[in-house]
Amino acid sequence: MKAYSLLSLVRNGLNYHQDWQQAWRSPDPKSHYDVVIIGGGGHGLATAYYLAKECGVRNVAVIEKGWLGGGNTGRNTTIVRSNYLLDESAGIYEHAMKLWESLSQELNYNVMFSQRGLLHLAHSVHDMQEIGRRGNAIHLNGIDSEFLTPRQVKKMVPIINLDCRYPVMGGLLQRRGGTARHDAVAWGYARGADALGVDIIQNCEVQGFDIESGTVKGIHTSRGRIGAGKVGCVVAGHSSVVAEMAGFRLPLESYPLQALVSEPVKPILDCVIMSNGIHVYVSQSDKGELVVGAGSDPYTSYSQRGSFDQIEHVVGPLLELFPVFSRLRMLRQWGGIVDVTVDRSPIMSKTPVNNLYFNCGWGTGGFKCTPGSGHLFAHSIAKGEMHEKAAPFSIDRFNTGALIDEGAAAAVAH
Amino acid sequence: MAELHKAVPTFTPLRQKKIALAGGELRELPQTLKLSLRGDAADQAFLQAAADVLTKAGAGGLPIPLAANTVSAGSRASIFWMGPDEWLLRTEADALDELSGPLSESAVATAFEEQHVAVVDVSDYYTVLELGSKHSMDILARSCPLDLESCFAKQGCCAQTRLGNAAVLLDSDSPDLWRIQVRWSYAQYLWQLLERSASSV
Amino acid sequence: MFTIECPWCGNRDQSEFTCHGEAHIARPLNTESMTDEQWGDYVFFRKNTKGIHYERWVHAFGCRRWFNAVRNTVTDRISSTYKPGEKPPAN
Amino acid sequence: MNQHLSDKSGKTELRLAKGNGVDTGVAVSFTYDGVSYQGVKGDTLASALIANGVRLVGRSFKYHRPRGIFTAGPEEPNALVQLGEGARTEPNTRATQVELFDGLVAHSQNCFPSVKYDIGAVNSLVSRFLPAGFYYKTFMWPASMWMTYEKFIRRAAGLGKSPQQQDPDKYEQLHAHCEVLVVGAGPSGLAAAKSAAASGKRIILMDEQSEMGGSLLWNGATIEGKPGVEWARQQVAELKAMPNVRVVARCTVTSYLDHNFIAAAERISDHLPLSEQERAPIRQRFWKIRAAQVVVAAGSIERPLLFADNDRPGVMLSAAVRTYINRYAVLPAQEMVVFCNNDSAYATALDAKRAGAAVTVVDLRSSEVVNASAAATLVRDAGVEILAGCAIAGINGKQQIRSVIVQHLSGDKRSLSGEPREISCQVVAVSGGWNPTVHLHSQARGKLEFNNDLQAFVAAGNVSASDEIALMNPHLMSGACNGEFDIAACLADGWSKGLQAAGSSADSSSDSSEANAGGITASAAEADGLCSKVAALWTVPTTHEIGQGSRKHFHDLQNDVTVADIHLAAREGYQSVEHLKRYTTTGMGTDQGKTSNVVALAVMAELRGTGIPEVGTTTFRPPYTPVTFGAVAGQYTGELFLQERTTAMQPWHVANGAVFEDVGDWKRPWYFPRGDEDMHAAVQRECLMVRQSVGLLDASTLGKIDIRGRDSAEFLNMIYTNAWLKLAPGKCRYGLMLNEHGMVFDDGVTTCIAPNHYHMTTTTGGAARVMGWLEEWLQTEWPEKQVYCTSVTEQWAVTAVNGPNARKLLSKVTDVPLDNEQFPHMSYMSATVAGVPARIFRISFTGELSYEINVPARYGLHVWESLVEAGDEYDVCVYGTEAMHVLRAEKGFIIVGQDTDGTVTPYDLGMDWIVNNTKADFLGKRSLSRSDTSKPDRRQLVGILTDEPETVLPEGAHLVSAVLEKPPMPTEGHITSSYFSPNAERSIAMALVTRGLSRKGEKVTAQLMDGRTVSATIVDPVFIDAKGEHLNG
Ligand SMILES: Cc1cc2nc3c(=O)[nH]c(=O)nc-3n(C[C@H](O)[C@H](O)[C@H](O)COP(=O)(O)OP(=O)(O)OC[C@H]3O[C@@H](n4cnc5c(N)ncnc54)[C@H](O)[C@@H]3O)c2cc1C
Ligand SMILES: NC(=O)c1ccc[n+]([C@@H]2O[C@H](COP(=O)([O-])OP(=O)(O)OC[C@H]3O[C@@H](n4cnc5c(N)ncnc54)[C@H](O)[C@@H]3O)[C@@H](O)[C@H]2O)c1
Ligand SMILES: Cc1cc2nc3c(=O)[nH]c(=O)nc-3n(C[C@H](O)[C@H](O)[C@H](O)COP(=O)(O)O)c2cc1C
Ligand SMILES: [Zn+2]
Repeated sequence: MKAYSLLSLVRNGLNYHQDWQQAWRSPDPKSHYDVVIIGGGGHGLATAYYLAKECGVRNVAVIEKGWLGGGNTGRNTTIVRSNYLLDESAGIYEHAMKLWESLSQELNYNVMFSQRGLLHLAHSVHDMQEIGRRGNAIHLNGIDSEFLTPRQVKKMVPIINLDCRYPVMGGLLQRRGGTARHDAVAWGYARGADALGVDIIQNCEVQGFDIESGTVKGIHTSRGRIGAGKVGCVVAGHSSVVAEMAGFRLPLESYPLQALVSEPVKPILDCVIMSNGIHVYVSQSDKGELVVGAGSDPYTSYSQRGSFDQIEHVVGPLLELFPVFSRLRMLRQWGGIVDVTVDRSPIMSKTPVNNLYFNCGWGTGGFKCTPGSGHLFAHSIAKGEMHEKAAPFSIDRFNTGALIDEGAAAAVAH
Repeated sequence: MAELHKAVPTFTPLRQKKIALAGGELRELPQTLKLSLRGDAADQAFLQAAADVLTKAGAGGLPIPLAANTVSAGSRASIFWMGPDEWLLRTEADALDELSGPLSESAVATAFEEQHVAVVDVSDYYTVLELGSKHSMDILARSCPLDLESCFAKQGCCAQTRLGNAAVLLDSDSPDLWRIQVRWSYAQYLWQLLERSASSV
Repeated sequence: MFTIECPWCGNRDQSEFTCHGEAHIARPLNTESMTDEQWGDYVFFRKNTKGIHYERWVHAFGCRRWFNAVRNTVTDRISSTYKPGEKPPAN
Repeated sequence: MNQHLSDKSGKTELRLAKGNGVDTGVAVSFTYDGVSYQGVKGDTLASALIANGVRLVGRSFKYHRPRGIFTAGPEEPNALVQLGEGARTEPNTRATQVELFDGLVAHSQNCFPSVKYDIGAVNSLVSRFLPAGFYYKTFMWPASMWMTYEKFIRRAAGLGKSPQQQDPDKYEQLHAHCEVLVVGAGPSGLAAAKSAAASGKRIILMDEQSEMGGSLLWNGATIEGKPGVEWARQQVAELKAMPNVRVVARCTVTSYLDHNFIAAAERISDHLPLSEQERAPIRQRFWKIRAAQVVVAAGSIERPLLFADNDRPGVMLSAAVRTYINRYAVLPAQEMVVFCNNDSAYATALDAKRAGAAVTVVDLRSSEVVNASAAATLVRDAGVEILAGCAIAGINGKQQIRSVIVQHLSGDKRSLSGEPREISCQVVAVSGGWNPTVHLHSQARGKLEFNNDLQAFVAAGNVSASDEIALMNPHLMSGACNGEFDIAACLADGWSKGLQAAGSSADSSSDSSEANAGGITASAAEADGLCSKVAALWTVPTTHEIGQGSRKHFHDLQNDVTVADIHLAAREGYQSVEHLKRYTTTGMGTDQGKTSNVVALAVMAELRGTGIPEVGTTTFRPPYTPVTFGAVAGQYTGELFLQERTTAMQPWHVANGAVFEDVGDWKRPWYFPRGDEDMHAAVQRECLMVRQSVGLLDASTLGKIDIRGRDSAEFLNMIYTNAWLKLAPGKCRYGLMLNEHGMVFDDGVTTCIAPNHYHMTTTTGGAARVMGWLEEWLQTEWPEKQVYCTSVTEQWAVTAVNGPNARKLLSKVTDVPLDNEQFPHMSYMSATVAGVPARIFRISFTGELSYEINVPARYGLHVWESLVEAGDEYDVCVYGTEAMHVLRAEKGFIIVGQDTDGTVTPYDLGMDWIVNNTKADFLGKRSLSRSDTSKPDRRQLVGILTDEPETVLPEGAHLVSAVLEKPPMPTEGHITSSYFSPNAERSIAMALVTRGLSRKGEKVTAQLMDGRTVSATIVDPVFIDAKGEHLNG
């Protein structure tokens, strides 16, 4: 892999950009890989990258049914934070945050990780109690967190309407939180993995498993059978579908989750705003659009689009919090399919099938953990034992009751 | 209760506010008696008992509506279909004094003896607004997802639906004149919504 | 944004309804004798069907009745609705 | 230079005498970039600017290249302006869609200090180092610098500026229902609306322009012997006169969503002078339409050609030039070159020539093809030179075209040859063919197929009868948007689609287009050739290899994406259309690539050596054109954003200075400050007064459910964790509800009013949830149970009378005995209070002697006031939710949602007594015995007393097992409730602590965020009256 650098850019500029290499190859699948990763989203690609980079497993393929990064990785609102309430969650998300902080250099691909600060607003006494608890928990986990008064909120975000339907009573700020360029994350990992010998096979759908006496031996795809020593499945919204191919069910449901962008404008919002009380989250991309996250529909769907209800239900709150945006225009809305567990925490786990591992259930908030999830999952697959940080997220917890209930505990999304 | 109600000040959520609209007005109607009635529509004894109690109260001739989205409207009271086993009896305001005794929760409940029914006084759970305007349909259409023209093509229709965030029960005498029943705590919101809607037709 | 045929009230806008997930999950009667796995299956594990899905809706802003719908989760087309207790239509 | 062009009447050198859509006799003045100009009535900002010779209107996104007006419609990528000022300013507005009004103010954007001298244009100088995706390759060193680089990148991007003030205008939503919605009022849409309307069914016809007629406003067609414009006006008038038809202009159908839900944005006041805009009740209306059938007659959008420097101000789509001439009476330039690959541009040449311009046509197609074209012949006969087999090799002039260089195309069309010829001109009218506007069809998930004649995507013709999408989103494509470009055919298509949509079958016996068109005859303007003979030449060669010289071939003008960028993307492996789009950002601008997408696909197809259909399109998503957030939100902003619910006693609370707290939708009195008390002082006083004498709380917001029927007790027994079968009439009982996960989700007191009749109370926030929970079980799981539930929350106004003097106070206004024997704790009586019928529940959330008085809401205020008055002699205190919270905490009563969080079982709360394990079952029971849920080291609710009685721990503070120098420090729980208790005369707190219940008496340490530590002791969470003696008064 030829490295990207300012110099290479200048050299190629002078050479009319004729010499850039392919970021990744498009190889034909081999008949057998030591590890096959199903799903070419950020998590799958990161898993393959770390398998090759850190675990010495180089005979790896990533099988993607469409174009890489075309799942939720390509359609999320790019919010990155690690200020989770529960210790188990803080463990993985902060693990990811540390990787984010040097990811561009690690991948030699600028993922535009922007630590512009992420501000949760509190709009009621109950919200204040919630951020109080979470802020303290995060702090004690060694993760940065700050409480802001309404005045400090206003100073940071002058256009905010503090006196909205549920007045802003305070805020919880994670300065290290922010956004990243979602597509670049997928591409950067793909390029990195490819350079380490990983085969990335696009337009190849997994349609079944080869399972012999309880152990996975390979997969059936739209491009034929591919043998595999181990298989890691990281297909987000489609996890239940793939699990069914392997003969088991997951504690998941797949919902449409939508987002929208405004037309681009000059910088007006410098941090990420999340409000659970008013129900909106919004940031401004480097290109200038407001990126606004809507809610998920209450019905399951695989159609990558949702109800217009959800769009209205986020635009109203957006204007309640930012009345100055009323004359801006919505440019585009879209949906993704998110796989949601009851406790709003992911699953990284062994399964009833030997050598078949699942990484799913990231729901509405897994982009931020892309590096962490890939890293932990790679180490777990390589070793055959779940990494200690991943271990609490096993499927078993739904039987024992050891839920990691971020939803109930904090009622916070994303 | 009829006597008591005269002795002390009562009020409605909107205090019988009104505003003028083109060709009519928006107003809150005076308080009426409202009873929620639950029972088995397939049970003749239940239907008979219901008919009897109404006749006895002097609001006879009102059949229990068995078709969804319909109302049996009389001059003194109306019975609305609310669900397959649920109805709402609502008296007219000017018949309140006479009917509130014979149609009180306890009087009606006793009429059903051992049957599995529920009779619950919900007079104050709701209030009723009246929307009268030559633009009534347009005003409602601003916040109502229901196809009012089709749903109210015939006489004797009613519908539960939403106006903005408020769950409402609608019935109408003509395309211009509508009654909107809403929960007490949503009355103020609904008023603002209708007032706002009327301002732009 | 669906229109949904309430088995009682007729065709109505989706905004009058709320969805309550997979239908026909009977609550077990022998809860005490179930294993943790069996109980966990009942509480948490779902078919999450891609394709024809049977699900429950309630007409929240209308007659407030629960009913079932058959929806294709790929297209989101609702092919039929039916009352609780009725047999799901063959699809 | 510009002002001299216009005199007071709005007449300029470029202004023609007459146009179909303008009144050249009425001047309209406006300012652009601080200079005043005159336009005429009917102008758009774009047509007025062109009339005034203003060609440079903006700077491009990335390279800040000078850009001019490119189109005459919604597809405009370049001419985006900052419209208006102050609170009404609006960024990124297409000048081509802004109707001119007196006093309009507009500014160019994305340039500093001005559009002419723009510093950002340095990007253009280094553009060779800024190819697609360059930022992924750089700005990485040193890592810490990215945030600085980013700041500059952000500033350079972004186009216009957001308003900084609150929008003074109002918006609204409107629901509509129809049998047929017709989108687009060109010839095809008008015909469809007419034929559908005859059915008498409800028809809505929408068009986004100020005037209906679509292409008839400029294409010179003749229909039924009249000019097309006149025919259109007549149709519109006739349609408007029909009671079953709604005709809505200035209304863009933005979104085609499932189940034929269609959204449209109508602009109501944007075109009015400011003074009228201010008076307008609403600015924009957002239509939410349910249509049984939709006829999409949205026309087509012209494509550009990809030639060198094709972004220079003065390059315009050919039909736009024609529109400016015929509709707006503006000649875009005195000298023009028409550059095309199909016949449809010849009409432009003829119209421009007739309007007085010097015109040359450059046609990429060979002489043989051109010579065979009737349109070309007509144009040549009119004295226009046609250079067939030629191409524009480059443009001279940066901020405005001065001339073009024309050369012959080589046989393989990959290079140029022959002597370059320079042709002087200010405008180049380009046509690369037409794309049917399939956006709405695609939004509706309709399939596309590639039409080789048109070299464009059209809606797939064969849809099977069982196609689920077609069944769900039934619609018909008509006219140009169906790939039909002949005027007569468009009319016929519209007419028959209208009939079909309305369910009236077309006259199938006759297949002549006339009969199908309802007898409408039509002919196109002279020289109006069809675009079907398109030469599929996408990239026009220039003097150097693509991307290897100074001349750029732009396809996405707004996002500054060039053919070289597509080459680069292909080279680097970003070959899927979706990667291409995201890597180069092509099609991601405010125009969503309306002019650029298909040509980009074509270039990629060429590079990949496949057909365009194999490359595929990106996903069409709503909205068709951007729609203001204001319109989407409609009336639901400000006071209508979310309902504020209030109780019957609200007027009293307001009159008596209550400070309110939001609890769900409700506004509840938080505390009632007296004099200049602050919150703390007021709450402390309220808490003392209640325990010392008596206090009143408005408890009306608690959820209330009336439960009746033979199986009610059994039902309650399943719903609650404790036993309910033996509750006698007149008795009350407290209960906890669990979800099936075994976690507490609501609590409250339920009373047996009479046999088989119960009155349940729930938390304020949980009321709807609990009602739903009960109904769900009854209706879906236990339909055989004879139980009816009725919500009665608002039926009853509730006053809680608490305190040692409660009995005395109440006895003044009621007729029932209140002594402990006849009316003991946890019992109920029906009574008369203050002259009205009441239900009195003797239950207590303070631990004091307490009665909760329920009266029909109409009497709520009266009873409240009567109690306040009766309490005067006891110095009664009216208190709010905060004092309520303190008072209950003093007794260790939980608040669900504060002391629990959805992960807490009754055992965790130390409430084993409320779980009746001898019951065979209750909801959630089985979950309590799962291995993790029943393990001993769970977090459990306890009381906490700080060593320093004055120190009040912050809620949310954590307890640590060991204080370390700095985090991470493992925590073992957190404070859920914490107050200064005036009655205990010290701080009190509750906390969920690991194994807390077995650790009473143990020391713990709270570690605060500011570094302080607070030492405390785990205790029983009952801080006063441990024996419960107060209950009896
Ligand atoms: C609108 C929206 C907003 C969001 N906002 C945020 C946010 O702000 N912050 C945040 O942290 N998270 C957010 N998320 C969640 C986040 O996007 C996801 O959790 C995360 O991207 C999941 O990554 P992934 O790699 O696991 O899945 P994906 O990117 O979805 O990748 C899974 C891949 O598997 C492929 N696949 C599926 N089935 C098969 C098969 N049978 N064979 C082969 N391949 C298959 C798919 O094509 C897909 O490419 C948001 C999600 C959405 C939809
Ligand atoms: N010579 C050619 O090859 C050629 C090429 C293009 C067009 N034409 C001519 O174009 C005409 C086609 O007629 P037609 O009726 O199909 O189209 P049209 O272009 O005349 O009318 C389409 C109308 O739809 C409106 N519209 C588009 N999208 C909309 C939306 N989302 N919401 C609201 N309104 C929307 C437009 O404003 C326009 O008025 C014919 O006159 C034909 O001759 C000819
Ligand atoms: C963070 C983010 C920013 C986006 N910005 C834009 C944008 O500026 N312009 C645009 O057209 N689409 C933008 N999109 C939306 C994409 O075009 C696209 O809709 C989304 O990736 C989903 O893919 P799909 O619509 O192809 O299904 C953005 C998406 C994301 C996730
Ligand atoms: Zn219904």
